[in-house]
Amino acid sequence: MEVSITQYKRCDVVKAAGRVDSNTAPSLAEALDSITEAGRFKIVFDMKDISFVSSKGWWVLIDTQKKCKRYKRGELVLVNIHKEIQESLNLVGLGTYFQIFDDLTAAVGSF
Amino acid sequence: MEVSITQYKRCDVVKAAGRVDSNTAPSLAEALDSITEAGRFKIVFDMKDISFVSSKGWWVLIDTQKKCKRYKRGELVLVNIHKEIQESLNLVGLGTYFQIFDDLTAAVGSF
Amino acid sequence: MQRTRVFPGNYKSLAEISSFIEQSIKEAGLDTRDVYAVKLAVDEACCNIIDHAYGGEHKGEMEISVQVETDCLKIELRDQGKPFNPADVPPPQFNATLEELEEHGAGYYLMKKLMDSVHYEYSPQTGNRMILKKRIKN
Amino acid sequence: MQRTRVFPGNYKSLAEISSFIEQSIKEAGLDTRDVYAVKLAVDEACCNIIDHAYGGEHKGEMEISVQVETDCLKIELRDQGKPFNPADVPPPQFNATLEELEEHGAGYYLMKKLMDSVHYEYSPQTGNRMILKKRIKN
Ligand SMILES: Nc1ncnc2c1ncn2[C@@H]1O[C@H](COP(=O)(O)OP(=O)(O)O)[C@@H](O)[C@H]1O
Ligand SMILES: Nc1ncnc2c1ncn2[C@@H]1O[C@H](COP(=O)(O)OP(=O)(O)O)[C@@H](O)[C@H]1O
Repeated sequence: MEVSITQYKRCDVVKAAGRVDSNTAPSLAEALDSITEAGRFKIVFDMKDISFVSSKGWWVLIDTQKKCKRYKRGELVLVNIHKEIQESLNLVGLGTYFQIFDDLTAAVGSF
Repeated sequence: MEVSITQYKRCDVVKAAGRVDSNTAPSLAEALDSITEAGRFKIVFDMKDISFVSSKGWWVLIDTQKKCKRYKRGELVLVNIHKEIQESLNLVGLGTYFQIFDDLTAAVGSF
Repeated sequence: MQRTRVFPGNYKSLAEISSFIEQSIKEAGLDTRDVYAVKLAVDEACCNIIDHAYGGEHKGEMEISVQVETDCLKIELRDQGKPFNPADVPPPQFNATLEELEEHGAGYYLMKKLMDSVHYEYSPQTGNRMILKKRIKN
Repeated sequence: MQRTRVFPGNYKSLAEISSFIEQSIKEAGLDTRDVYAVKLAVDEACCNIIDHAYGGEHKGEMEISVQVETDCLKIELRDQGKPFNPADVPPPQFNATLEELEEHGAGYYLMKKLMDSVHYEYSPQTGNRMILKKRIKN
Protein backbone atom coordinates (compact mmCIF):
# COMPACT_ATOMS: atom_id res chain seq x y z
CA MET A 1 0.00 0.00 0.00
CA GLU A 2 1.39 3.33 -1.10
CA VAL A 3 1.08 5.95 1.62
CA SER A 4 1.87 9.61 1.00
CA ILE A 5 2.46 12.21 3.69
CA THR A 6 2.13 15.94 3.09
CA GLN A 7 3.49 18.08 5.88
CA TYR A 8 1.79 21.44 6.47
CA LYS A 9 2.64 24.04 9.04
CA ARG A 10 0.27 22.75 11.73
CA CYS A 11 -0.53 19.21 10.64
CA ASP A 12 0.34 16.29 8.39
CA VAL A 13 -2.01 14.84 5.78
CA VAL A 14 -1.76 11.10 5.18
CA LYS A 15 -3.24 9.68 2.01
CA ALA A 16 -3.45 6.12 0.78
CA ALA A 17 -5.49 4.15 -1.72
CA GLY A 18 -7.28 0.83 -1.77
CA ARG A 19 -7.81 -1.59 1.09
CA VAL A 20 -6.70 -1.33 4.69
CA ASP A 21 -6.79 -4.96 5.78
CA SER A 22 -4.45 -7.31 7.67
CA ASN A 23 -2.17 -7.31 4.65
CA THR A 24 -1.83 -3.53 4.25
CA ALA A 25 -2.50 -2.19 7.76
CA PRO A 26 1.22 -2.50 8.71
CA SER A 27 2.23 -0.03 5.94
CA LEU A 28 -0.34 2.46 7.17
CA ALA A 29 0.85 1.96 10.75
CA GLU A 30 4.42 2.56 9.67
CA ALA A 31 3.54 5.84 7.97
CA LEU A 32 1.51 7.07 10.94
CA ASP A 33 4.25 6.04 13.38
CA SER A 34 6.85 7.94 11.37
CA ILE A 35 4.81 11.10 11.98
CA THR A 36 4.20 10.62 15.71
CA GLU A 37 7.81 9.53 16.22
CA ALA A 38 8.87 12.84 14.67
CA GLY A 39 6.89 14.54 17.43
CA ARG A 40 4.02 15.61 15.21
CA PHE A 41 0.58 14.76 16.57
CA LYS A 42 -1.89 16.64 14.39
CA ILE A 43 -2.80 14.29 11.60
CA VAL A 44 -5.45 14.25 8.88
CA PHE A 45 -6.14 10.87 7.26
CA ASP A 46 -7.57 11.51 3.80
CA MET A 47 -9.68 8.42 3.04
CA LYS A 48 -10.95 9.55 -0.35
CA ASP A 49 -9.32 6.64 -2.17
CA ILE A 50 -9.71 4.09 0.62
CA SER A 51 -12.34 1.54 -0.43
CA PHE A 52 -12.23 -0.91 2.48
CA VAL A 53 -11.18 -0.94 6.14
CA SER A 54 -11.27 -4.05 8.32
CA SER A 55 -11.04 -4.05 12.11
CA LYS A 56 -7.25 -4.37 11.80
CA GLY A 57 -7.28 -1.00 10.09
CA TRP A 58 -9.38 0.58 12.82
CA TRP A 59 -6.97 -0.60 15.48
CA VAL A 60 -4.10 1.08 13.65
CA LEU A 61 -6.08 4.32 13.68
CA ILE A 62 -7.08 3.88 17.34
CA ASP A 63 -3.43 3.31 18.26
CA THR A 64 -2.44 6.52 16.48
CA GLN A 65 -5.34 8.41 18.03
CA LYS A 66 -4.10 7.39 21.49
CA LYS A 67 -0.60 8.67 20.73
CA CYS A 68 -1.96 11.94 19.31
CA LYS A 69 -4.41 12.72 22.09
CA ARG A 70 -2.05 11.80 24.94
CA TYR A 71 -1.03 14.98 26.86
CA LYS A 72 -3.57 16.78 24.62
CA ARG A 73 -0.81 17.29 22.09
CA GLY A 74 -2.91 16.68 18.99
CA GLU A 75 -5.51 14.62 17.23
CA LEU A 76 -6.05 12.27 14.30
CA VAL A 77 -9.04 13.36 12.21
CA LEU A 78 -10.61 11.57 9.24
CA VAL A 79 -11.74 13.12 5.99
CA ASN A 80 -13.56 11.96 2.85
CA ILE A 81 -14.54 8.66 4.43
CA HIS A 82 -16.77 6.48 2.22
CA LYS A 83 -20.27 6.01 3.60
CA GLU A 84 -20.10 2.23 4.01
CA ILE A 85 -16.77 2.46 5.79
CA GLN A 86 -18.14 5.05 8.19
CA GLU A 87 -21.18 2.87 8.86
CA SER A 88 -19.03 -0.10 9.79
CA LEU A 89 -16.92 2.14 12.04
CA ASN A 90 -20.10 3.18 13.84
CA LEU A 91 -21.37 -0.39 13.93
CA VAL A 92 -18.29 -1.55 15.78
CA GLY A 93 -18.64 1.36 18.22
CA LEU A 94 -15.44 3.15 17.24
CA GLY A 95 -17.04 6.10 15.44
CA THR A 96 -17.07 8.19 18.59
CA TYR A 97 -13.26 8.24 18.83
CA PHE A 98 -12.77 10.22 15.61
CA GLN A 99 -13.73 13.63 14.34
CA ILE A 100 -14.83 13.31 10.72
CA PHE A 101 -14.66 16.08 8.10
CA ASP A 102 -16.27 16.19 4.66
CA ASP A 103 -13.58 18.33 3.16
CA LEU A 104 -9.79 18.11 3.24
CA THR A 105 -9.33 21.87 3.46
CA ALA A 106 -11.71 22.06 6.42
CA ALA A 107 -9.80 19.26 8.15
CA VAL A 108 -6.45 21.00 7.67
CA GLY A 109 -8.06 24.32 8.60
CA SER A 110 -9.24 22.84 11.92
CA PHE A 111 -5.70 22.69 13.30
CA MET B 1 -20.52 39.36 -7.45
CA GLU B 2 -21.25 36.69 -4.87
CA VAL B 3 -18.45 36.37 -2.35
CA SER B 4 -18.32 33.57 0.21
CA ILE B 5 -16.13 33.50 3.30
CA THR B 6 -15.24 30.28 5.14
CA GLN B 7 -13.63 30.83 8.50
CA TYR B 8 -11.10 28.24 9.67
CA LYS B 9 -9.14 28.18 12.89
CA ARG B 10 -6.11 30.06 11.57
CA CYS B 11 -7.35 31.73 8.41
CA ASP B 12 -10.32 32.77 6.27
CA VAL B 13 -10.93 31.51 2.75
CA VAL B 14 -12.60 33.96 0.36
CA LYS B 15 -14.16 32.59 -2.80
CA ALA B 16 -15.88 34.38 -5.63
CA ALA B 17 -16.77 33.65 -9.23
CA GLY B 18 -16.58 35.52 -12.50
CA ARG B 19 -14.99 38.88 -13.23
CA VAL B 20 -13.19 41.21 -10.87
CA ASP B 21 -13.45 44.50 -12.74
CA SER B 22 -14.42 48.08 -11.85
CA ASN B 23 -18.01 46.93 -11.53
CA THR B 24 -17.43 44.04 -9.14
CA ALA B 25 -14.21 45.01 -7.33
CA PRO B 26 -16.15 46.93 -4.64
CA SER B 27 -18.01 43.75 -3.55
CA LEU B 28 -14.72 41.91 -3.23
CA ALA B 29 -13.23 44.83 -1.29
CA GLU B 30 -16.20 44.81 1.05
CA ALA B 31 -15.81 41.09 1.79
CA LEU B 32 -12.07 41.41 2.40
CA ASP B 33 -12.56 44.49 4.58
CA SER B 34 -15.13 42.64 6.70
CA ILE B 35 -12.40 40.11 7.53
CA THR B 36 -9.61 42.56 8.34
CA GLU B 37 -12.02 44.76 10.30
CA ALA B 38 -12.82 41.72 12.43
CA GLY B 39 -9.12 41.57 13.29
CA ARG B 40 -8.37 38.55 11.10
CA PHE B 41 -5.37 38.97 8.80
CA LYS B 42 -4.63 35.50 7.43
CA ILE B 43 -6.60 35.24 4.22
CA VAL B 44 -6.68 32.79 1.31
CA PHE B 45 -8.29 34.07 -1.90
CA ASP B 46 -9.51 31.05 -3.85
CA MET B 47 -9.48 32.19 -7.50
CA LYS B 48 -10.60 28.89 -9.01
CA ASP B 49 -13.78 30.39 -10.46
CA ILE B 50 -12.37 33.85 -11.18
CA SER B 51 -12.06 34.28 -14.93
CA PHE B 52 -10.86 37.88 -15.21
CA VAL B 53 -9.08 40.45 -13.05
CA SER B 54 -8.45 44.02 -14.16
CA SER B 55 -6.02 46.41 -12.46
CA LYS B 56 -8.88 47.62 -10.25
CA GLY B 57 -9.05 44.10 -8.87
CA TRP B 58 -5.32 43.98 -8.22
CA TRP B 59 -5.47 47.20 -6.25
CA VAL B 60 -8.17 45.74 -4.00
CA LEU B 61 -5.88 42.79 -3.31
CA ILE B 62 -2.84 45.04 -2.77
CA ASP B 63 -4.85 47.14 -0.32
CA THR B 64 -5.80 44.00 1.63
CA GLN B 65 -2.23 42.70 1.47
CA LYS B 66 -1.01 45.94 3.08
CA LYS B 67 -3.52 45.60 5.92
CA CYS B 68 -2.63 41.94 6.45
CA LYS B 69 1.16 42.32 6.41
CA ARG B 70 1.23 45.44 8.59
CA TYR B 71 2.78 44.61 12.00
CA LYS B 72 3.50 41.15 10.51
CA ARG B 73 0.07 40.08 11.65
CA GLY B 74 -0.81 38.01 8.62
CA GLU B 75 -0.86 37.65 4.86
CA LEU B 76 -3.16 37.38 1.87
CA VAL B 77 -2.26 34.41 -0.31
CA LEU B 78 -3.73 33.42 -3.66
CA VAL B 79 -4.72 29.95 -4.79
CA ASN B 80 -5.98 28.31 -8.00
CA ILE B 81 -5.19 31.40 -10.07
CA HIS B 82 -5.81 30.95 -13.80
CA LYS B 83 -2.65 31.06 -15.88
CA GLU B 84 -3.59 34.11 -17.96
CA ILE B 85 -4.55 36.06 -14.86
CA GLN B 86 -1.26 35.22 -13.20
CA GLU B 87 0.63 36.29 -16.34
CA SER B 88 -1.05 39.68 -16.35
CA LEU B 89 -0.29 40.06 -12.63
CA ASN B 90 3.37 39.45 -13.37
CA LEU B 91 3.25 41.73 -16.42
CA VAL B 92 2.10 44.65 -14.33
CA GLY B 93 4.83 43.91 -11.77
CA LEU B 94 2.51 42.98 -8.90
CA GLY B 95 3.22 39.26 -8.89
CA THR B 96 6.00 39.65 -6.33
CA TYR B 97 3.61 40.90 -3.66
CA PHE B 98 1.67 37.65 -3.39
CA GLN B 99 2.45 34.09 -2.45
CA ILE B 100 0.63 31.79 -4.84
CA PHE B 101 -0.46 28.21 -4.08
CA ASP B 102 -1.68 25.53 -6.48
CA ASP B 103 -3.87 23.86 -3.95
CA LEU B 104 -6.45 25.22 -1.50
CA THR B 105 -5.51 22.76 1.23
CA ALA B 106 -1.84 23.71 0.92
CA ALA B 107 -2.78 27.40 1.19
CA VAL B 108 -4.86 26.85 4.33
CA GLY B 109 -2.16 24.52 5.66
CA SER B 110 0.45 27.28 5.29
CA PHE B 111 -1.03 29.32 8.14
CA MET C 1 -25.69 -21.93 -7.89
CA GLN C 2 -22.71 -22.48 -5.65
CA ARG C 3 -19.16 -21.26 -6.17
CA THR C 4 -16.26 -22.70 -4.18
CA ARG C 5 -12.63 -21.69 -4.06
CA VAL C 6 -9.68 -22.54 -1.88
CA PHE C 7 -7.29 -19.80 -0.77
CA PRO C 8 -3.93 -20.05 0.99
CA GLY C 9 -4.21 -18.93 4.60
CA ASN C 10 -2.29 -15.67 4.35
CA TYR C 11 -3.09 -11.96 4.36
CA LYS C 12 -2.33 -11.55 0.66
CA SER C 13 -5.39 -13.72 -0.05
CA LEU C 14 -7.73 -11.19 1.53
CA ALA C 15 -7.97 -8.86 -1.47
CA GLU C 16 -8.55 -11.81 -3.79
CA ILE C 17 -11.19 -13.18 -1.47
CA SER C 18 -12.99 -9.82 -1.53
CA SER C 19 -13.03 -9.88 -5.33
CA PHE C 20 -14.23 -13.50 -5.34
CA ILE C 21 -17.07 -12.60 -2.96
CA GLU C 22 -18.01 -9.52 -4.96
CA GLN C 23 -18.16 -11.54 -8.20
CA SER C 24 -20.02 -14.43 -6.61
CA ILE C 25 -22.77 -12.38 -4.98
CA LYS C 26 -23.38 -10.08 -7.94
CA GLU C 27 -26.47 -11.95 -9.09
CA ALA C 28 -28.08 -11.48 -5.66
CA GLY C 29 -28.55 -7.79 -6.49
CA LEU C 30 -27.61 -6.44 -3.06
CA ASP C 31 -27.09 -2.68 -2.70
CA THR C 32 -23.56 -1.27 -2.24
CA ARG C 33 -23.97 -1.09 1.52
CA ASP C 34 -24.90 -4.78 1.82
CA VAL C 35 -22.16 -5.84 -0.60
CA TYR C 36 -19.68 -3.97 1.58
CA ALA C 37 -21.11 -5.59 4.72
CA VAL C 38 -20.72 -9.11 3.29
CA LYS C 39 -17.16 -8.45 2.09
CA LEU C 40 -16.21 -7.04 5.48
CA ALA C 41 -17.76 -9.96 7.40
CA VAL C 42 -15.91 -12.47 5.22
CA ASP C 43 -12.66 -10.54 5.62
CA GLU C 44 -13.02 -10.62 9.41
CA ALA C 45 -13.87 -14.34 9.34
CA CYS C 46 -10.78 -15.12 7.24
CA CYS C 47 -8.52 -13.02 9.48
CA ASN C 48 -9.77 -14.98 12.47
CA ILE C 49 -9.01 -18.25 10.71
CA ILE C 50 -5.47 -17.13 9.88
CA ASP C 51 -4.78 -15.51 13.27
CA HIS C 52 -6.58 -17.82 15.66
CA ALA C 53 -7.50 -21.15 14.01
CA TYR C 54 -4.10 -21.48 12.32
CA GLY C 55 -2.19 -19.20 14.69
CA GLY C 56 -0.45 -17.35 11.87
CA GLU C 57 -0.01 -17.08 8.11
CA HIS C 58 1.01 -19.95 5.81
CA LYS C 59 -0.24 -22.72 8.09
CA GLY C 60 -3.21 -24.01 6.09
CA GLU C 61 -5.96 -23.30 3.58
CA MET C 62 -9.36 -21.70 3.66
CA GLU C 63 -12.19 -23.06 1.53
CA ILE C 64 -14.95 -20.60 0.74
CA SER C 65 -18.31 -21.51 -0.79
CA VAL C 66 -20.85 -18.94 -1.85
CA GLN C 67 -24.43 -19.90 -2.52
CA VAL C 68 -27.01 -17.41 -3.77
CA GLU C 69 -30.60 -18.50 -3.12
CA THR C 70 -33.72 -16.49 -4.00
CA ASP C 71 -34.08 -14.81 -0.63
CA CYS C 72 -30.77 -15.57 1.04
CA LEU C 73 -27.03 -15.48 0.55
CA LYS C 74 -25.05 -18.24 2.25
CA ILE C 75 -21.28 -18.20 2.67
CA GLU C 76 -19.48 -21.15 4.18
CA LEU C 77 -15.85 -21.00 5.33
CA ARG C 78 -13.91 -24.13 6.21
CA ASP C 79 -10.48 -24.57 7.72
CA GLN C 80 -8.42 -27.31 9.35
CA GLY C 81 -7.14 -25.19 12.24
CA LYS C 82 -7.96 -25.50 15.88
CA PRO C 83 -11.57 -25.13 16.98
CA PHE C 84 -12.92 -22.43 19.32
CA ASN C 85 -16.00 -21.75 21.38
CA PRO C 86 -17.92 -18.67 20.20
CA ALA C 87 -19.43 -18.38 23.68
CA ASP C 88 -15.94 -17.59 25.00
CA VAL C 89 -15.45 -14.58 22.70
CA PRO C 90 -15.54 -11.57 25.02
CA PRO C 91 -18.22 -8.93 24.35
CA PRO C 92 -17.05 -5.68 22.73
CA GLN C 93 -15.71 -2.87 24.90
CA PHE C 94 -18.53 -0.35 24.92
CA ASN C 95 -18.18 3.01 26.65
CA ALA C 96 -14.46 2.58 27.12
CA THR C 97 -12.38 5.75 27.13
CA LEU C 98 -9.85 5.97 24.31
CA GLU C 99 -6.97 5.09 26.68
CA GLU C 100 -8.84 2.05 28.00
CA LEU C 101 -9.57 0.58 24.56
CA GLU C 102 -7.67 -2.66 23.96
CA GLU C 103 -6.59 -2.79 20.36
CA HIS C 104 -7.98 -6.12 19.29
CA GLY C 105 -11.32 -7.89 19.15
CA ALA C 106 -14.38 -6.54 17.36
CA GLY C 107 -14.03 -8.84 14.35
CA TYR C 108 -16.41 -11.53 15.58
CA TYR C 109 -18.84 -8.92 16.91
CA LEU C 110 -18.74 -7.10 13.57
CA MET C 111 -19.52 -10.32 11.67
CA LYS C 112 -22.63 -10.84 13.76
CA LYS C 113 -23.72 -7.21 13.28
CA LEU C 114 -23.10 -7.26 9.53
CA MET C 115 -24.79 -10.57 8.75
CA ASP C 116 -28.25 -11.88 9.59
CA SER C 117 -26.83 -15.06 11.05
CA VAL C 118 -23.41 -16.44 12.00
CA HIS C 119 -23.19 -20.14 12.74
CA TYR C 120 -20.08 -22.07 13.80
CA GLU C 121 -19.54 -25.81 14.06
CA TYR C 122 -16.64 -28.18 14.41
CA SER C 123 -16.22 -31.89 13.82
CA PRO C 124 -12.97 -33.82 13.72
CA GLN C 125 -13.94 -35.10 10.23
CA THR C 126 -14.72 -31.80 8.50
CA GLY C 127 -12.80 -29.35 10.70
CA ASN C 128 -14.13 -25.83 11.36
CA ARG C 129 -17.18 -24.58 9.48
CA MET C 130 -18.41 -21.00 9.74
CA ILE C 131 -21.70 -20.25 7.99
CA LEU C 132 -22.64 -16.63 7.32
CA LYS C 133 -26.11 -15.73 6.03
CA LYS C 134 -27.54 -12.50 4.67
CA ARG C 135 -31.18 -12.04 3.74
CA ILE C 136 -31.84 -10.68 0.28
CA LYS C 137 -34.48 -7.94 0.40
CA ASN C 138 -36.59 -7.66 -2.73
CA MET D 1 -14.89 42.73 -41.42
CA GLN D 2 -15.56 45.47 -38.91
CA ARG D 3 -17.97 45.34 -35.98
CA THR D 4 -18.96 48.48 -34.12
CA ARG D 5 -21.03 48.93 -31.00
CA VAL D 6 -21.78 51.77 -28.65
CA PHE D 7 -21.85 51.18 -24.89
CA PRO D 8 -22.99 53.45 -22.07
CA GLY D 9 -20.04 54.79 -20.10
CA ASN D 10 -20.54 52.81 -16.91
CA TYR D 11 -18.92 49.87 -15.15
CA LYS D 12 -21.84 47.54 -15.88
CA SER D 13 -20.89 47.77 -19.56
CA LEU D 14 -17.50 46.15 -18.94
CA ALA D 15 -18.72 42.55 -18.86
CA GLU D 16 -20.74 43.11 -22.03
CA ILE D 17 -17.78 44.74 -23.71
CA SER D 18 -15.65 41.71 -22.88
CA SER D 19 -18.22 39.41 -24.46
CA PHE D 20 -18.46 41.69 -27.52
CA ILE D 21 -14.67 41.61 -27.92
CA GLU D 22 -14.51 37.86 -27.48
CA GLN D 23 -17.20 37.30 -30.11
CA SER D 24 -15.71 39.82 -32.52
CA ILE D 25 -12.15 38.49 -32.45
CA LYS D 26 -13.10 34.82 -32.61
CA GLU D 27 -12.33 34.52 -36.32
CA ALA D 28 -8.79 35.78 -35.73
CA GLY D 29 -7.97 32.44 -34.10
CA LEU D 30 -5.86 33.83 -31.23
CA ASP D 31 -4.87 31.48 -28.42
CA THR D 32 -6.53 31.80 -24.98
CA ARG D 33 -3.63 33.85 -23.63
CA ASP D 34 -3.88 36.44 -26.42
CA VAL D 35 -7.67 36.58 -26.21
CA TYR D 36 -7.33 37.29 -22.50
CA ALA D 37 -4.69 39.95 -23.20
CA VAL D 38 -6.94 41.77 -25.69
CA LYS D 39 -9.97 41.64 -23.37
CA LEU D 40 -7.89 42.96 -20.49
CA ALA D 41 -6.39 45.79 -22.57
CA VAL D 42 -9.84 46.88 -23.75
CA ASP D 43 -11.21 46.70 -20.20
CA GLU D 44 -8.40 48.95 -18.97
CA ALA D 45 -8.96 51.37 -21.86
CA CYS D 46 -12.69 51.60 -21.12
CA CYS D 47 -12.09 52.12 -17.40
CA ASN D 48 -9.77 54.99 -18.23
CA ILE D 49 -12.43 56.53 -20.46
CA ILE D 50 -15.05 56.30 -17.73
CA ASP D 51 -12.75 57.37 -14.88
CA HIS D 52 -10.57 59.98 -16.57
CA ALA D 53 -12.04 61.13 -19.90
CA TYR D 54 -15.58 61.39 -18.50
CA GLY D 55 -14.59 61.73 -14.85
CA GLY D 56 -17.16 59.17 -13.68
CA GLU D 57 -19.94 56.84 -14.72
CA HIS D 58 -23.03 57.83 -16.73
CA LYS D 59 -21.42 60.86 -18.39
CA GLY D 60 -21.16 59.68 -21.99
CA GLU D 61 -20.79 56.80 -24.37
CA MET D 62 -17.97 54.63 -25.68
CA GLU D 63 -17.90 53.48 -29.28
CA ILE D 64 -15.88 50.36 -29.93
CA SER D 65 -14.92 49.08 -33.38
CA VAL D 66 -13.20 45.78 -33.94
CA GLN D 67 -11.51 44.97 -37.21
CA VAL D 68 -9.91 41.60 -37.92
CA GLU D 69 -7.39 41.72 -40.75
CA THR D 70 -5.30 38.77 -41.95
CA ASP D 71 -2.28 39.48 -39.80
CA CYS D 72 -3.60 42.07 -37.37
CA LEU D 73 -6.39 42.83 -35.00
CA LYS D 74 -7.39 46.49 -34.66
CA ILE D 75 -9.62 47.85 -31.94
CA GLU D 76 -10.66 51.49 -31.92
CA LEU D 77 -12.26 53.17 -28.91
CA ARG D 78 -13.89 56.59 -29.20
CA ASP D 79 -15.29 58.88 -26.55
CA GLN D 80 -16.35 62.50 -26.19
CA GLY D 81 -14.65 63.11 -22.86
CA LYS D 82 -11.69 65.31 -22.12
CA PRO D 83 -8.41 64.62 -23.87
CA PHE D 84 -5.13 63.64 -22.18
CA ASN D 85 -1.47 63.47 -23.02
CA PRO D 86 -0.08 59.93 -22.86
CA ALA D 87 3.38 61.37 -22.29
CA ASP D 88 2.15 62.66 -18.93
CA VAL D 89 1.13 59.21 -17.67
CA PRO D 90 3.62 58.40 -14.93
CA PRO D 91 5.73 55.26 -15.35
CA PRO D 92 4.77 52.27 -13.21
CA GLN D 93 6.15 51.94 -9.70
CA PHE D 94 8.79 49.27 -10.03
CA ASN D 95 10.70 47.98 -7.02
CA ALA D 96 8.41 49.76 -4.59
CA THR D 97 7.92 48.08 -1.24
CA LEU D 98 4.37 46.96 -0.52
CA GLU D 99 3.78 49.91 1.82
CA GLU D 100 5.06 52.40 -0.78
CA LEU D 101 2.78 51.12 -3.57
CA GLU D 102 0.16 53.67 -4.56
CA GLU D 103 -3.04 51.89 -5.35
CA HIS D 104 -3.80 53.25 -8.80
CA GLY D 105 -2.17 53.43 -12.18
CA ALA D 106 -0.90 50.43 -14.14
CA GLY D 107 -3.83 50.36 -16.55
CA TYR D 108 -2.19 52.36 -19.31
CA TYR D 109 1.12 50.55 -18.81
CA LEU D 110 -0.71 47.18 -18.96
CA MET D 111 -2.39 48.15 -22.24
CA LYS D 112 0.97 48.87 -23.82
CA LYS D 113 2.43 45.59 -22.51
CA LEU D 114 -0.56 43.52 -23.61
CA MET D 115 -0.92 44.97 -27.14
CA ASP D 116 1.60 45.36 -29.92
CA SER D 117 0.72 49.02 -30.35
CA VAL D 118 -1.32 51.64 -28.51
CA HIS D 119 -2.05 54.85 -30.34
CA TYR D 120 -3.99 57.85 -29.01
CA GLU D 121 -5.23 60.91 -30.84
CA TYR D 122 -7.64 63.73 -30.23
CA SER D 123 -9.39 66.18 -32.47
CA PRO D 124 -12.21 68.55 -31.50
CA GLN D 125 -14.30 67.08 -34.35
CA THR D 126 -14.01 63.40 -33.55
CA GLY D 127 -13.08 63.47 -29.85
CA ASN D 128 -10.72 60.93 -28.32
CA ARG D 129 -9.58 57.94 -30.35
CA MET D 130 -7.55 55.11 -28.87
CA ILE D 131 -6.31 52.49 -31.34
CA LEU D 132 -5.08 49.15 -30.01
CA LYS D 133 -3.38 46.65 -32.31
CA LYS D 134 -2.40 43.04 -31.83
CA ARG D 135 -0.46 41.02 -34.38
CA ILE D 136 -1.99 37.71 -35.39
CA LYS D 137 0.67 34.98 -35.44
CA ASN D 138 0.03 32.23 -37.93
N1 LIG E 1 -11.92 -18.79 13.80
C1 LIG E 1 -11.46 -18.71 15.06
N2 LIG E 1 -10.70 -19.71 15.55
C2 LIG E 1 -10.25 -19.65 16.79
N3 LIG E 1 -10.50 -18.66 17.66
C3 LIG E 1 -11.27 -17.64 17.24
C4 LIG E 1 -11.79 -17.60 15.93
N4 LIG E 1 -12.50 -16.48 15.80
C5 LIG E 1 -12.43 -15.83 16.98
N5 LIG E 1 -11.69 -16.49 17.85
C6 LIG E 1 -11.39 -16.10 19.28
O1 LIG E 1 -12.24 -15.00 19.61
C7 LIG E 1 -11.47 -13.83 19.96
C8 LIG E 1 -12.12 -12.56 19.43
O2 LIG E 1 -12.12 -12.55 18.03
P1 LIG E 1 -12.37 -11.22 17.24
O3 LIG E 1 -13.56 -10.55 17.84
O4 LIG E 1 -12.48 -11.54 15.79
O5 LIG E 1 -11.11 -10.31 17.52
P2 LIG E 1 -9.55 -10.50 17.24
O6 LIG E 1 -9.41 -11.48 16.13
O7 LIG E 1 -9.07 -9.11 16.89
O8 LIG E 1 -8.97 -10.98 18.54
C9 LIG E 1 -10.09 -14.10 19.39
O9 LIG E 1 -9.08 -13.46 20.11
C10 LIG E 1 -9.98 -15.63 19.47
O10 LIG E 1 -9.57 -16.01 20.76
N1 LIG F 1 -8.52 57.85 -21.46
C1 LIG F 1 -7.94 58.74 -20.63
N2 LIG F 1 -8.41 59.98 -20.53
C2 LIG F 1 -7.86 60.85 -19.69
N3 LIG F 1 -6.81 60.57 -18.89
C3 LIG F 1 -6.29 59.36 -18.93
C4 LIG F 1 -6.82 58.37 -19.80
N4 LIG F 1 -6.09 57.25 -19.62
C5 LIG F 1 -5.15 57.51 -18.70
N5 LIG F 1 -5.25 58.78 -18.26
C6 LIG F 1 -4.37 59.41 -17.27
O1 LIG F 1 -3.27 58.55 -16.99
C7 LIG F 1 -3.21 58.17 -15.61
C8 LIG F 1 -2.76 56.74 -15.48
O2 LIG F 1 -3.72 55.89 -16.04
P1 LIG F 1 -3.72 54.36 -15.71
O3 LIG F 1 -2.32 53.86 -15.85
O4 LIG F 1 -4.72 53.69 -16.53
O5 LIG F 1 -4.10 54.22 -14.16
P2 LIG F 1 -5.41 54.67 -13.33
O6 LIG F 1 -6.53 54.74 -14.29
O7 LIG F 1 -5.55 53.60 -12.31
O8 LIG F 1 -5.03 55.98 -12.71
C9 LIG F 1 -4.58 58.43 -15.08
O9 LIG F 1 -4.59 58.70 -13.71
C10 LIG F 1 -5.04 59.62 -15.93
O10 LIG F 1 -4.56 60.83 -15.38
